[in-house]
Amino acid sequence: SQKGNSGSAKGNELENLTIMLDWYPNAVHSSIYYAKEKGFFEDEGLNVTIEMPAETNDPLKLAATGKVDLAISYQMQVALSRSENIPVVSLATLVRHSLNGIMFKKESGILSPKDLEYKKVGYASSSISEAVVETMIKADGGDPSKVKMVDVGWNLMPAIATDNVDALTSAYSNHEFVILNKEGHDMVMIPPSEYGVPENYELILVTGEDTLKKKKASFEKFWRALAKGQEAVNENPEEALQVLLDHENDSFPLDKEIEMQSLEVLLPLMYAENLPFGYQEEGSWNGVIDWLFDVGIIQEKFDATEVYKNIMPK
Amino acid sequence: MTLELKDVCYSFVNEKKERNQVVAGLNLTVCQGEFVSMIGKSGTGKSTILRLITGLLHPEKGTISVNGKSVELGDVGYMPQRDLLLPWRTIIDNIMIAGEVQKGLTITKEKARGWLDRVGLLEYENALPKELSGGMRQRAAFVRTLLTGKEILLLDEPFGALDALTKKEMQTWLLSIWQELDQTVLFITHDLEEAVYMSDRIVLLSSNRSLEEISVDLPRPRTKEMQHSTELVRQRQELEKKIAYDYG
Amino acid sequence: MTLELKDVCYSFVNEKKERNQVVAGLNLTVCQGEFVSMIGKSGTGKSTILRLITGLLHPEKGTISVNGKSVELGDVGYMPQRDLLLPWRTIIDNIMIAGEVQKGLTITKEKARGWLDRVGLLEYENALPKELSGGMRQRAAFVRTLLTGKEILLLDEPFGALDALTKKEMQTWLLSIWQELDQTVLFITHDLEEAVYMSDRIVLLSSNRSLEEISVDLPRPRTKEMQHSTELVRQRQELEKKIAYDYG
Amino acid sequence: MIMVKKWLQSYALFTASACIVLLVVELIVRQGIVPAYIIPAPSNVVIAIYSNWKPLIFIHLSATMLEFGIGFTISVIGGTGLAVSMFFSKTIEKLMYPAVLISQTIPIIALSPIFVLWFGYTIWSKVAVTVLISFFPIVVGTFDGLRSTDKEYVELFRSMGAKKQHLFQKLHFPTALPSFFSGLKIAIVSALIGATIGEWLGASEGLGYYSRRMSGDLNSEGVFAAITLLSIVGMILFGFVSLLERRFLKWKNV
Amino acid sequence: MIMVKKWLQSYALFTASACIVLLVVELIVRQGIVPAYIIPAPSNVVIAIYSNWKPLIFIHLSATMLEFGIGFTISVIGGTGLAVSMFFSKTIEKLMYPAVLISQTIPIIALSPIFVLWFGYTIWSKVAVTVLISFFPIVVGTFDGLRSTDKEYVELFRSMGAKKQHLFQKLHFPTALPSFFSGLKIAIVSALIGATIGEWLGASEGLGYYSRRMSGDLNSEGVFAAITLLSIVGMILFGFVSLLERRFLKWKNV
Ligand SMILES: Nc1ncnc2c1ncn2[C@@H]1O[C@H](COP(=O)(O)OP(=O)(O)OP(=O)(O)O)[C@@H](O)[C@H]1O
Ligand SMILES: Nc1ncnc2c1ncn2[C@@H]1O[C@H](COP(=O)(O)OP(=O)(O)OP(=O)(O)O)[C@@H](O)[C@H]1O
Ligand SMILES: [Mg+2]
Ligand SMILES: [Mg+2]
Repeated sequence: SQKGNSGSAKGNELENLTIMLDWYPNAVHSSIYYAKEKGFFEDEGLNVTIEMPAETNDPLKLAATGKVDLAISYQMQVALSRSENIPVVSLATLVRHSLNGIMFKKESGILSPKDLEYKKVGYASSSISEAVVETMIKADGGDPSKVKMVDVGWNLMPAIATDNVDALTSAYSNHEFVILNKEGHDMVMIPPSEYGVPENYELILVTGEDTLKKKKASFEKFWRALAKGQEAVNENPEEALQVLLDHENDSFPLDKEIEMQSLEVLLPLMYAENLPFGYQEEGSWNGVIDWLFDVGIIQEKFDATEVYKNIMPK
Repeated sequence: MTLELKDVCYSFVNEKKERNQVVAGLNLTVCQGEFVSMIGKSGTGKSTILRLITGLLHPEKGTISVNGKSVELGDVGYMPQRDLLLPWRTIIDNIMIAGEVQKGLTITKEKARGWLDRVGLLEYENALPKELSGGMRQRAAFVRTLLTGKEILLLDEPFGALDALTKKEMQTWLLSIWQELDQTVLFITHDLEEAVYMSDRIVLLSSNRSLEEISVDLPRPRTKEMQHSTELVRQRQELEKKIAYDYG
Repeated sequence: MTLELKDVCYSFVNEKKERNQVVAGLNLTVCQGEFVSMIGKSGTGKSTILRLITGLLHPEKGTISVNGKSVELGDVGYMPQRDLLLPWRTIIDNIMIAGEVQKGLTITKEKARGWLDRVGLLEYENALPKELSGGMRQRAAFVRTLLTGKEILLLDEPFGALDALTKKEMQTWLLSIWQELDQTVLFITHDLEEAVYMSDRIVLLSSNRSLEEISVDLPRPRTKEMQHSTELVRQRQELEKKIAYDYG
Repeated sequence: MIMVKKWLQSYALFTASACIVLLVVELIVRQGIVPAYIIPAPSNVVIAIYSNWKPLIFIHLSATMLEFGIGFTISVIGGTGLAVSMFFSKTIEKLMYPAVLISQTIPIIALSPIFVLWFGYTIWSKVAVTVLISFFPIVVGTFDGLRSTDKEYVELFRSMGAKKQHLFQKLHFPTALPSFFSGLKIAIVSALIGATIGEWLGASEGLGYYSRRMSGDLNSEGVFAAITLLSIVGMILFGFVSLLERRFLKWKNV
Repeated sequence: MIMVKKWLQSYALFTASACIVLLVVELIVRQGIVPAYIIPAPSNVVIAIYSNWKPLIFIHLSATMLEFGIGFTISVIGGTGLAVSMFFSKTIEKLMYPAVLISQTIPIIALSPIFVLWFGYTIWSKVAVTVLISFFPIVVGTFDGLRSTDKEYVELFRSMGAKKQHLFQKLHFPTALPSFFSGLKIAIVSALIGATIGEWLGASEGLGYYSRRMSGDLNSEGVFAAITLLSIVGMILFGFVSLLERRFLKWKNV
């Protein structure tokens, strides 16, 4: 590897940073692994440790307590954390668009959200997923109370693959959708933004309020390195992915085909025209906050600038 | 019911595969209605012989038969040397156990209580075994054996833990039952007086595994008074001498 | 070591809170070097008295003292009525147990083997208790008690499961040890001859909880021959008569 | 009444210590030493239970209890049944013991897709997890208990001509009870956990579902409300088995 | 060699049945009756193990075994220690039994942030889960075993002036062994599962982590490769405890 092939003179003074992923390593995290492998973090004087969570909400809580410096989480979840007094701040977005949506087999005959009436929809425990489905059905002129929602726990894919539910939400266009298609199911996906749910940043980089005060400068360095990694990924996805695969390959046989497709889905969703990579806009945050308030998940609106601070120059 | 042992051999084999031949070529017949006592030094194999007769152990060689038929489990009434009362059952439930496991045998509570009364344990019918003294437990085990209602009884030191007086009561009682029901009894005891008083015949098991038979010359029925008769004392002394010579 | 019981009372209380007064106002003294036998009908409280003396049970009333000092656990050597050999230990390990739990007592393997040999169990030193006959187990338990090395011995029917001959061997052996070590012995037995042969004094426990003392008039040392002496037989018969009258 | 008083007396120390611990936690959380989204203040958990008690008890607790009830019953019947069969037949023992053992070494989560395939999101998937988790302690307890019978007693019974069935009923069964109850105490607690884990495989009610859902909504009070109820129920169930045990093994303590 | 042969003979039936079951599964999967991403063809599982055996064994299995080893050791020492203290002191019993019980009624995953907060992503969070899961059977087994001593033997020992410590060593301890081993057999299997569950709380190696990770990718061969290894290890561990048990309780079977 080319690790530390430049600027390694200050190698013994590297500052330690930990980042907790939202889930196990996959294509979304290519930039992080690429930056680490290529020594971009070291060049910035950072030694980055990557952790994986037990539960999708652990990264948020642990970032808030300062147990990890950085974490990857979801915009909606971070907005919700405000109302639960969990002091986290979003620093940047990794995926600017929703990966979530309603997903079903083509043969199910479902065409739009209102067709879900009298059907079973599987979701992973959270009120937000439920609200997404409700909003979409309402927007489509259907009656959300006629949908049977099933919390399918850890088993999103098996739930629909075995026809125990008719549709899925909380499943991602870059992961479940790709895998299910590969397994021979002809899947269709409806993005929530088409039916009344505000477009949102699916994955964002967060930290604890206190941590931010202490390590703002380091986070800026971190982001510079990460953005560099992301650029490389964007320019040469195949090679970047190989870095991730190689890193994982000594213990896990990741499916290259799936990860490549996943990355292809992701890349366009990670950039916005005229904005630097990762830059967050107040409008997006306000949209999410308003919607969460409207569907009753948060009881009070709050100022969006409390939850996000961009760490990159515009 | 006649009990017949022919050329019976038995060995215990321990972990290290060492054989301990305990019964070697034993021949013994106990006729219908006979009362035979077995005496012998500790560890000569008396209890083992009873376990062989019940069918719990199988002879390596030789045959054991009842009325000419090979003996089977459940054919005889057996009172083991240890009382083996079930610790979780009251005394009355302990003695009624045969009625629960033997086909075609019902023991009414009245009957059981009657027999308990006979051995002086009626007030302990609802006590647990551990609330009883050693001798009381032995009497309970004795009653339990009688209640099996078998025609052949194998009794392994049934009165060993009893005081002189209680023992004598039990002896006359056992004799009366035996006579009434015309049972066949093989009886292990260490009390020579008891052996003489109770038996038609005494078999003496020597340490060299050989067996000697001594017939008892006392008239039947044996009355209470005979327990102190000079004739009994004389026969007992004779037996004692024989033993002193034989055991060696 | 003098053992003294003064006005001792004891009751068992069962689940239903019913009291069973087993020992009522008992007075008994066993002097230093004395050999006292206790006889009495089954269930009169002999074993309970021993358990009281060991300190396992505490009298409701009265005092129990050794040399004027209130008795404590571990003061006396106690052989319970049941053999209570630990089923997971070999015989030799069973009899050496006192050396493991008594402070300041060491029992060498040689010593233990020597004593085993004395009771005829040497070839069974490595056998488990369940591989032994009833009488063999009793002998092992007896040796275990002797090896506690106590000056006061409480023996609950130590020879009850032994044949006449083995019993007599054990008796003379016990007497010789007793004399040699100048021990104080309280001995429960159902064998009147044994009581007479062994004791300086016999205490007779009646069903009404009262106690009668009978002194034995045989010279010391008691020889092997005395086991068959007419004097012994006479005293035994006297005792028997007394019992027949008293027990009632 | 007397029983309650006695209970309170014997567990006074525990109750006191528990109160102190809760008080300390309350203080720590209020002082902000541990954030409330990790460990909530006990008072808030009580409030969360109180303000939600109707659905908590009538919907979630009762759903969990139903799963638990069915699963535990199956475990007890099936587990003792298997142990008894294994006791009577070496063939069954050699065949089934390894199979049961394998079932215990498999992380349930890994099996969850199979459960979903077989049972869907019916109550049976939760029951299956409950059974899977609570079965083994009962089998081991009962089987080891049955094997511990004293051979001398067996001989006594056999000498009376007792059939295997009698031997079992009158001797092996009572002998096995202490060990069986040890297994049962472990199993009843596992079964409750089993029901909650089962709910994580997919459910729409139950305390396991509730706790996960609350965790998804970042509501730690809700999570602990469910855990608190589970603990209380678990202790009651355990206490119940202990009572039964004392009742059945009364002869030991007389 | 002789032992292996004997073992093979006595488990021949099981081995045969297992082969048949595997064959049937193979057929079912190949026929497409059950999709391979739910239950993989056994042959493919073997291939998955074979082609990945190095990381599976040297990284994941060894990580899991380390967690298991530390956790189980702590459980055995701590569990017997607690049981012994409870046996000697009613106060400790009344204080600790409910506390241990509560710890058993809590679904661990619901507490994952607390574990992480306390132990971080070190091996100790996995060890903690292992301990939490395997502790209880040992406590119950040992405690119930200690209490089962025959009072007459206790009297015999006390009459010799035996101290509590002697009573324990020479009497209570040997008496408790059968029940202790029952608990131990349950615990050793639970501990293995505990280690895998612990890995779900955050890990980067271990068979539990591996299986969950594979399951997230719907890679059922990978999941079953891990499960297969876990089962084999579980059976070996159980067999080992059973051997120990037979060794220590040899006097029962002579
Ligand atoms: N653990 C106990 N619980 C309740 N009652 C008991 C207990 N032990 C003995 N008893 C009662 O105390 C009385 C005396 O018993 P003890 O064992 O002292 O008699 P014993 O004189 O030794 O009789 P034996 O000659 O039969 O051994 C009996 O009535 C018995 O029922
Ligand atoms: N289960 C067993 N395993 C091995 N050896 C045994 C077993 N039972 C008895 N023995 C041996 O068999 C021999 C005879 O034992 P048995 O119990 O028949 O003697 P016994 O004549 O009844 O003696 P006692 O008068 O002492 O009761 C003894 O040497 C004993 O060690
Ligand atoms: Mg015998
Ligand atoms: Mg007695």
